[in-house]
Amino acid sequence: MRIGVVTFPGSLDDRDAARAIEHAGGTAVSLWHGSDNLKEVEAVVLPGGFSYGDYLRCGAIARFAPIMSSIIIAAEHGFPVLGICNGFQVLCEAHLLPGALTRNQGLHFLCRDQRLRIENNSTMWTNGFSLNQEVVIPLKNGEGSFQCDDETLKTLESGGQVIARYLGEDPNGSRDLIAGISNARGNVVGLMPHPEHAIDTLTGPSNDGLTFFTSVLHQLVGRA
Amino acid sequence: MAKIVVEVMLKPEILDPQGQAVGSALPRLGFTFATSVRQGKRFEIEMVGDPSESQMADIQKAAETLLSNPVIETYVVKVEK
Amino acid sequence: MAKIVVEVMLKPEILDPQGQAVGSALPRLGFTFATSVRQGKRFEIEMVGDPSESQMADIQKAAETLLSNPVIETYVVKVEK
Amino acid sequence: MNLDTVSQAQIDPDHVQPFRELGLKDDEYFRIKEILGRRPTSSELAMYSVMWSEHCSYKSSKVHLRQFGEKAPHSEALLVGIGENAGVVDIGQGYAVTFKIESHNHPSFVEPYQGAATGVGGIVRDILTMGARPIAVMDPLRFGLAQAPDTKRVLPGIVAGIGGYGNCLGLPNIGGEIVFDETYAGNPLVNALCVGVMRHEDIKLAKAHGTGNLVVLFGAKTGGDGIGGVSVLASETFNDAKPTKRPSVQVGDPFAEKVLIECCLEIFHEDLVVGIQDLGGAGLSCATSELASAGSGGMNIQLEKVPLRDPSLSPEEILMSESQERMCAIVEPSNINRFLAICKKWDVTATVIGEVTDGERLNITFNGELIVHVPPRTVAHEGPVYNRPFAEPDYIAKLAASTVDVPLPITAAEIKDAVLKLMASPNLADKTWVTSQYDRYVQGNTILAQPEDSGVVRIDEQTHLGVAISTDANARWSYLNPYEGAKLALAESCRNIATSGAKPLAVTNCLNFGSPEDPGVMWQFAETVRGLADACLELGLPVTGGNVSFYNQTGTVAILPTPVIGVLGVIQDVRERTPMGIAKAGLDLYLIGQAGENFSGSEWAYLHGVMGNQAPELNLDVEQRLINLLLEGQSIFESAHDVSNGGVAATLSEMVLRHKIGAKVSLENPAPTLFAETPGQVVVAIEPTSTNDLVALAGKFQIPILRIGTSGGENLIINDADISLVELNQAFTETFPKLFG
Ligand SMILES: Nc1ncnc2c1ncn2[C@@H]1O[C@H](COP(=O)(O)OP(=O)(O)O)[C@@H](O)[C@H]1O
Ligand SMILES: [Mg+2]
Repeated sequence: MRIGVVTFPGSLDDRDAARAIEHAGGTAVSLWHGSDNLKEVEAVVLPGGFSYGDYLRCGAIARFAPIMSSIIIAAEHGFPVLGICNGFQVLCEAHLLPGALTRNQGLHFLCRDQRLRIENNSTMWTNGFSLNQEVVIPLKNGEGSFQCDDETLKTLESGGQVIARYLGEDPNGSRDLIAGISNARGNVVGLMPHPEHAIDTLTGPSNDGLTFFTSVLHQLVGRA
Repeated sequence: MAKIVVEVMLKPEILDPQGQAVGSALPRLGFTFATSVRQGKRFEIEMVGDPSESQMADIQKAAETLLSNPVIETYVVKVEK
Repeated sequence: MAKIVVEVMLKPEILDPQGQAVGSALPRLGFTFATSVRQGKRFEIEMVGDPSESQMADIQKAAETLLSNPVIETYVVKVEK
Repeated sequence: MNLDTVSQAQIDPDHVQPFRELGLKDDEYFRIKEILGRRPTSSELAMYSVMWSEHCSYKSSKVHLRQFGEKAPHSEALLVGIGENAGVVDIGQGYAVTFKIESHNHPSFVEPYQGAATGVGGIVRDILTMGARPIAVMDPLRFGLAQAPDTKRVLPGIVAGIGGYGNCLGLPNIGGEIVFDETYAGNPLVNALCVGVMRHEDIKLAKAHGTGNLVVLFGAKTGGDGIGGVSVLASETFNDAKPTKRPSVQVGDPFAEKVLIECCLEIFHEDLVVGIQDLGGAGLSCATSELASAGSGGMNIQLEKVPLRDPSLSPEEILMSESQERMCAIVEPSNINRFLAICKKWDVTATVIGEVTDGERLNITFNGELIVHVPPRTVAHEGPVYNRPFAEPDYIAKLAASTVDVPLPITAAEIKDAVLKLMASPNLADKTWVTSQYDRYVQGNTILAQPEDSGVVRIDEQTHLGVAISTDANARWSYLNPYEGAKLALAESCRNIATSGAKPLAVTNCLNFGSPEDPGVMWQFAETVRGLADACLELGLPVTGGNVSFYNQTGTVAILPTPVIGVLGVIQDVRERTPMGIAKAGLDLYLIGQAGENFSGSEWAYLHGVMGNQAPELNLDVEQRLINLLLEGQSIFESAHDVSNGGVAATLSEMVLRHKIGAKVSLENPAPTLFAETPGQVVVAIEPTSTNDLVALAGKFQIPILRIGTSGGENLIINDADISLVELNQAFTETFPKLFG
């Protein structure tokens, strides 16, 4: 199973996302922001980092990259896309996901091992979790506060689009402690914490993050 | 040579932790004049000559798509001089 | 109820990576109007009634000490309405 | 514009030049005239003045630093030694590692965020320049008193700057130090360490070889950053206009640097450069003169080709600009198209600004006019050398004769109080407020990071090879005895490495001192270098590079002498690393090493306003045996944590708080054992079944061991003092948030 990882100028966790895909049993394929060629991958990860320095707004400039036009079209047809941290921000800027990610309430960059509850295990990227499973995954960002209007929030909550919520002390002021959401169809998922940094206990606080990657591989195999 | 100014502010219903932090720092420094503070962005764009009508349309479009995020922000475009 | 606006911009000789990033993104999106872009901050401060003279002095002082960093930035204070 | 050219300088030899304003002494100016056989042009004067500054020429420290070469132990690991941008060591399996610390103290006081940010940017470029991929950073910091209002301005800004820049580059921050002392008020220390890795064959040097090869400037455009000083020349040349306003602070653009890193690595990968140099202090002046000086011939530069951010810059200012995120490469003409193509891919501006010649001069022209015509070695490598007078300052004898009078807690209640007070003190309190602003995960190879004894990163995912790095300085001991202080810092750093399970391999350092013109400070410096060189020789570790920062003082008050020592170690299998925290109940706790009773320079004495009289005695032979014991015993240690600031009390507290698993400890002589900071000690946790192995190791290496307790429970119990972990944790963690919000 070929899964693409996009590199924008300023992407940082692209190699880590590729490593996680390989650990999960997939084949990671590097995709360059400046080309619209998806290289026949079957899913895409938009990795963490500071695309274009995160100047202006996080993800605001990256969303206009040529690769994004292909991803937007594919995503609208049910193609699986996972945006991690900066990738989540790009997905919101591209309007593939509702809402926006804004400055952490504490105004600092925050790096910590974060407890989460998985609240939807039917998306392409979370089907390997049990419902309400608690996991620990590193969170590291300066602008991770999920914001949206009341209407959108209601839709997200009632439609089961909140896929993960922060547990314990509120890290950043996100509405309803939202850590990750999906689109209505469940193929596009955005997640603020970094599952690619929780693939083994040697380099991360747990291996809980691996399930995001095995989930999509499982899904793709099932579909094929 | 005209200067275009684009002012971008968070919508009132969106949490503004930066503005809040300033708002609570002020009284600590003995400044009591403010009842609320919001923080936004200001872009100064230089261009050659005065903007034509189609350029103005472009500027509006850039402000709406790139310089601001309509999900959380509002913008105002001003032409100076 | 008056609104005070404080505009803070980097001094012209100071590198502005944010403005630069916007400046080089615009033409990639087909917007060719800009010759240069600088990005700064905008504070909207609400207060009760119009500012007295001593309050204006306070606002100036806050702008200089808290809202801007005189080492690299300049500011302008405006009273709206 | 009135361009001061070489021919102009020949016509009016008596033209008065502002050399003193530029920091040159009369005799230095005279020497420049001698070298050139005429007065320098204003551009030449600018170059000499900055390259002959203390910062660039090491004129006060050179005579002492030579000892690192003279006393250097034989080391097969050393691939590139002192003199290049950073030293390089062989860690096996074909990998080479480069690491270095540098200071950015003064700029960080003026503008904490940008000063610290550009400090990180600068050291990362030094590592990149060697041909390496930067893989981690560390940040040893010193501040004035934690409660002081200015510390509330300086600390958050510096921390945000280090995080802002390092996080955006994608470099995990794996350790550092934060120490408060009032001598750093008005002069905080921001030292930044970077480590990078490459294959042996990829090592690059800062040398301009090959007549006809091209000089390429690439990266950010040149602006007026950091040239406040040379504006006096600009105003001279533009005598009609007023001096332009030039910022003396540099502003960093981490995104530009991130792109520059990837661009350089791709260029290195295709082997497209003959030599390369980063632009740091003294900008193009430094890069061109150093490249030419280390090369085989001369160099011609056409300065008007330099891409400018600010078109009003004069040639002197272009030469002097410290704009960040720039590099200078020597490229063969046949490779230039490919080189430029890679730059284009990464959107990096690259411009050919000159070529290597077979002459002996560095010639710089501006629109065809010759403005610099100098022998490059005289600028870059043959600056003035001073033998500054030094003498033991009076305070040494005075302190040596004083008695160390600190209260010793005796009763259970006193011991409990003392532990809580100590662990809440800013120097020992939990630093999460700071370190959570740093990304420690990025690159996915971080095995250990703060608050562990050393940072450990994996180098090879298949073979599990890794490196460990620790930085240490105990400035109070250095104040009491700079010779011993340097040795103690090195010993502590090595101990940290070995405690984590790695073998010490090489040393870097950043020597932060007051004014070298003060004989007392100069003595502190000389003694420090002597101590460090002696200790490195004894432990068999080469010094691979470093940095000297003088003039760290507020008025006439110098900072405590602060030699920050960085040690690099190798660990063959990172899965075997030893973490510091106690992870389960039922383990036996041992104190390895001999407890002592000297409170001088300790945190406990400091809390009582006492400096002490004598730095503790250090026996490097014992330290070496302890290191060997730790390495050989690695597999039996469930956890290990060395004894340093705060003594055994702090060591135990930190071990139990890591995973909130308590311990019950009994000590015969609690007060000195807990609070004296005797070197050569480590607390380890082992399975009771490993007892015989530990005893055998202790016998083999002749190191005393003492069983002091067992792990388990929800309290730290020391004799009759019973401290709940909740209470201890609260004391430990609330200090920083309370101070800094
Ligand atoms: N305290 C020191 N110990 C060992 N080497 C040092 C020390 N200070 C400076 N050096 C070495 O002197 C050389 C010049 O240093 P520096 O000018 O700071 O280099 P750069 O400009 O590349 O940062 C480098 O090789 C550096 O490692
Ligand atoms: Mg260098």
